[in-house]
Amino acid sequence: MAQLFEFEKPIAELEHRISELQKFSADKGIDLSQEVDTLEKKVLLLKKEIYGNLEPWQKVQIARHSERPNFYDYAPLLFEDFIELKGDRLFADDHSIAGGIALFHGVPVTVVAQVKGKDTKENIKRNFGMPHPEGYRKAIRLMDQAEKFGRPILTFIDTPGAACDLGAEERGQGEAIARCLLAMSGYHVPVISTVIGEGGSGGALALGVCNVLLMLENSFYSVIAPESCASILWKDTTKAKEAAAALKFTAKDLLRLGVADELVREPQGGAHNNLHQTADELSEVISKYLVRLRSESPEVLRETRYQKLRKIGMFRESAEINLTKKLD
Amino acid sequence: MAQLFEFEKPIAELEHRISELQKFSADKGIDLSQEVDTLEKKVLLLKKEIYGNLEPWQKVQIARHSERPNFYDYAPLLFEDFIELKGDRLFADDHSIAGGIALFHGVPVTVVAQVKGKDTKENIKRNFGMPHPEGYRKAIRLMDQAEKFGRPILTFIDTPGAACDLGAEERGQGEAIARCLLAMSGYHVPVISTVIGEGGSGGALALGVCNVLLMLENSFYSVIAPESCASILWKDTTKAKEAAAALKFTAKDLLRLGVADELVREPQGGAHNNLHQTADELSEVISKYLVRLRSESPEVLRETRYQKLRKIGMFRESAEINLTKKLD
Amino acid sequence: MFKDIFRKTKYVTINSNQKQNRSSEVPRQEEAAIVSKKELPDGLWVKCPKCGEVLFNKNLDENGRVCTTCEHHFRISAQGRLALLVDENSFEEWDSELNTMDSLEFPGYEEKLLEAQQKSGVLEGVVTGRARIEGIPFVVAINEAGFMMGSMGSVVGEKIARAIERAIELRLPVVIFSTSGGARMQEGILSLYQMAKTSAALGKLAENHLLYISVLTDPTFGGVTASYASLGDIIISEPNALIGFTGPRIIKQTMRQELPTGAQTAEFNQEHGLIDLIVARTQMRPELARLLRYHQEGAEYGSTI
Amino acid sequence: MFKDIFRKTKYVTINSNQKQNRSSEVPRQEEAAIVSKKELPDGLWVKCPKCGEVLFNKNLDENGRVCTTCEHHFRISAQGRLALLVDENSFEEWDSELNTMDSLEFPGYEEKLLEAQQKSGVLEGVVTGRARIEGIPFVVAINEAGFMMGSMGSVVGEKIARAIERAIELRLPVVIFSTSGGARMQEGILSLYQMAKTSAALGKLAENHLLYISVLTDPTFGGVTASYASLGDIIISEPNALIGFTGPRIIKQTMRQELPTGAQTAEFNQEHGLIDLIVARTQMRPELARLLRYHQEGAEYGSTI
Ligand SMILES: [Zn+2]
Ligand SMILES: [Zn+2]
Repeated sequence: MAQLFEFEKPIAELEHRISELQKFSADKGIDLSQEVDTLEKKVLLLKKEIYGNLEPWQKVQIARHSERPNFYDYAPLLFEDFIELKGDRLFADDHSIAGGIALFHGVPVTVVAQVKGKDTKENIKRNFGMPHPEGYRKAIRLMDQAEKFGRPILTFIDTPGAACDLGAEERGQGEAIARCLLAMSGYHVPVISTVIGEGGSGGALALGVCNVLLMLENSFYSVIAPESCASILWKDTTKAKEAAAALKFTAKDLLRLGVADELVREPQGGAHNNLHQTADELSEVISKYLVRLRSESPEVLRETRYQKLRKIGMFRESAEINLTKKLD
Repeated sequence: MAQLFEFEKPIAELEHRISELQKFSADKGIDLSQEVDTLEKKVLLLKKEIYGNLEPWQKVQIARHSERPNFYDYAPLLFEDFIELKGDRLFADDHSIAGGIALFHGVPVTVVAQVKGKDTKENIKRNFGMPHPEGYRKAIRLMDQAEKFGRPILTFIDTPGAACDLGAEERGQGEAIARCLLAMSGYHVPVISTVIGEGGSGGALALGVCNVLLMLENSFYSVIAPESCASILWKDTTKAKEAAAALKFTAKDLLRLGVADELVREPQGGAHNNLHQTADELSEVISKYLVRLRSESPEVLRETRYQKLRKIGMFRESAEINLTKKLD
Repeated sequence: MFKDIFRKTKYVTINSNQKQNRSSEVPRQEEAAIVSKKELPDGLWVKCPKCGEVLFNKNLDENGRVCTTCEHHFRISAQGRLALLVDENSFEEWDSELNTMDSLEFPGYEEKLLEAQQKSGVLEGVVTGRARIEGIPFVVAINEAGFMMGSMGSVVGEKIARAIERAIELRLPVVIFSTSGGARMQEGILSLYQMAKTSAALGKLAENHLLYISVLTDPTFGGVTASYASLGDIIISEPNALIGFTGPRIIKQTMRQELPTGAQTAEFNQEHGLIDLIVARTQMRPELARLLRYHQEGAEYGSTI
Repeated sequence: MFKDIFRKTKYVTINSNQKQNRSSEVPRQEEAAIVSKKELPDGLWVKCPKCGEVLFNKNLDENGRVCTTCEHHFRISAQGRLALLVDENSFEEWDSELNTMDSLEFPGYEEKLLEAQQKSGVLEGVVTGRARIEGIPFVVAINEAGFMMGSMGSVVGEKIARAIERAIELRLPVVIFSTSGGARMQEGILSLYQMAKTSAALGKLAENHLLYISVLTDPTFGGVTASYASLGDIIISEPNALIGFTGPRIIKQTMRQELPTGAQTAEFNQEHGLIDLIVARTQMRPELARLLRYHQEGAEYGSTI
């Protein structure tokens, strides 16, 4: 069974009581169906109540769930075929970014995705989903080919952030991410990005310059990890919950801020509770947008992507400072 | 005084006798001007004889002379200004390839050159003029900018070959050279390459895809080092002299084979005997071709470069085998 | 479209003389506060954090705030850099009225902004406009380290993007001086996407075959390194500036990895192929002039070819 | 223009049936000579150099000359590869009459050529033409290891360049199988520039948005690695093939550097980011079919989007 979060325990307790009642009823031959029925209704209500009102921090926990489906889980369900292509042709093949050519609803597309591991061994191989410069350079190489051959690009974002070690610095982590941003902004093919789990700052953004940004319901996409934010703001990493609320990084927030285009529904409790259902939902939404984008001309695709970026941000055009609050 | 080659010793001996005669004449007050005169004429003849009929192997020795001028010697004489730009933006700055923006006869040009060291310390820094993949990738980066800004490209070839160590293999030496060839073949700006010393196989060729190939009189440009060739052919590296003759790699050979466009004269005995004269000669020849090329359209520059490459090679269009020699 | 998120507040106009008048004196920077006020009379003297020499502040200003003993480059304000860099009276500021709003209602952000504005005398973390060096026109943007460490929020991103777009209209080259801790967390995802916005604008500039020179100054990190700062056709750094993606403290904390001496300096970055030129502040003006000149469109150069 | 260098000699026509008839049986390669003829009856059996298993030659042929025990990939002739790879009767050979001349009068070259031609039954080190895989048309070039180790002289370069140019005319993708020791020294600078010629042709192909798949097979080194072999949009290798720029013996000699175990294998190259896919010979046909299909222009795919 999947790992339980604190906020899920009331549900689990009720469900446990139901199964005890059922067992008791079976053992003793006593009819408790009415009690069970009542409790089951209560569970449904409770689930709706809890899962329908998840706080940002709870979504962070779901997005980081050890059993949260990763790209390799979705790939066989989303694509009729997927050929993984490797390497940046410069230095190494980075296992925290996977990419290649896939067949999506019969259409060849280029796919690039960040991939976290599911266990310690895999996480070491994939550097916990934190790409090095070679990962981003592989992404550029593959996406450049999509541009060359007129293939739509689908990216999948799922990373705590870019690798932050000496090697990453030596090989130009900043340069690699910046080149990704520049490259993606210039393509004449449709680009659809989906945050499937964690969208951690610049390392995530590197795959997020798109015509359409989708977010799974319990994913988040943030300029900084809530723990780091709490540490800077309140010198207290345990206040990550408060930081999570302040950062406005849930799918709903990003829709409201004009950054995300659509929220993709997850099964109650999160994608890990029903991979197939999530994949179906995701497939349908991506397909819907891909149909639309494929009807646009290359120049329009490029220019609308640029205009989408251009509009992100809020400011006012007046050199006035706010009077409602004042420094002493 | 510059290092003397075996074939230069008769000249040196004569010159030594002249100076002895002059000293004797001065010491003893005896007039030997006629004898000196005769000897000096003999020296002139001898020099003409020797330097005018250098064998390929002797040119190899001159091209590899420890005091042979390298790119950094020529740069201040060829250019009114030179701004060296560094790095491949990926991994490292390679000191065996220098590049940047220079002002040549008042025209901004992009310059890329292989550079050997002049002493052991510098040679270690410059890996004996043998570039790693990062050197070729720096070259591509700088030349791509020349294309972007419409600047002519001047390359200077002077390398025993590309680096041949594990690091070079790991970082894709073959890929880096191949990308150089591909990139240079596609530019719409004039490309003039000059072999100023040693042109060692693929590592040299990487900077040699050009509209005009110039060769200094005593330079050579070969598919393989004569020593390696001798070792393969005759299992005997001391037969490098014979291999040098067989490989047809001197400036004159390459003119005859349709690969080089012009031979740039060197002072008697080689460029190291008069750097300024060599630089003047080189400047004049490059300038002559640059004027011509700058009058061509971008598309013509690209296409004529392609056609120049397309024509290199000799073959016959008949599936006949040679009868004059026959295997038993 | 963002109106529903606007907050209803009242504004007054800040006196903007301070930021718009160019002064030939180089304004001082917080870094001077390194000098203990107990040891030295207020503001007249400053102690070099590198060599320890006590310097007369006026002399330091006259030398572009570069230590006359060890050549340590003190941090410098955007206005100070302009004064050192561009032809007199050639600077025309753009979008100076662009102002930040607390779009996420982020805890403490309004106070921080007010404090930064009052302390620095500027509205935001970047100054943009057009200017000339040795007569050559170009578009310039300079991060202001004194304003929340030059961090990039909506206004910084927007001003830089607008400056680049105007450079395309005017067919002028762009020079950006970076000093930044990265994206500004108080504007959340909106800050993050300024990286994409500025990079995309530079993509258009490149497509138009216009030169972009990125000048890195101490410190340049995070989202700025991972966007416009790394995209120069030519990348220049001031000597010894610290430049990287992740800050050394975070690398140490998260990776338990001690960085070698000299890591993330300009020189380290150059060795790793990431920087074209290291240019001392005192040489920046002639060096930029050379580079701008050689990229001038239709320039004559008195060419003999 | 090269007429003055031509040598006056007489020619006769070689019987080219051998090279033009496609056989469904996979021709054997020199490598089989590894098996001592004293131990095993002539040609019927072959010993695997990797696992030591003694294999029935006919079985080995039927398995694409891949060891049935350890999957060691024996070297294979160009004709053998064609037989395994392309749709029956779909191969149309191009430029089969292109023949080499001893342009530099290089010591021993004519003898070497004659020997190679007589031994291999082909004229030169590459076969080019058009063919189909699962009905999809493409242009193919295959190096012939049996001909002077697939080294690249004027003919190899010219045939590859012509094939690429014809692919552009026909708007077809190109697949090149490399096996080569590098540039052929007996043709000096002319060989060297075949690297540039083939790379330039691939540049034109790329400009025309046509797919190029490079398949590396054991061994691929030198001037071939440093030109067409490394320029694939997609680079595939057979398992365990040795691939590099400088051969291990030369690295050892010149650098006094012992290569680590597994260096320069396909797997090593993939780890270092240089190869997309490692595909067993028995899977090559369906794998190429997939890739070619997804790059077909105007293909329908029964698309639902
Ligand atoms: Zn100092
Ligand atoms: Zn075996």
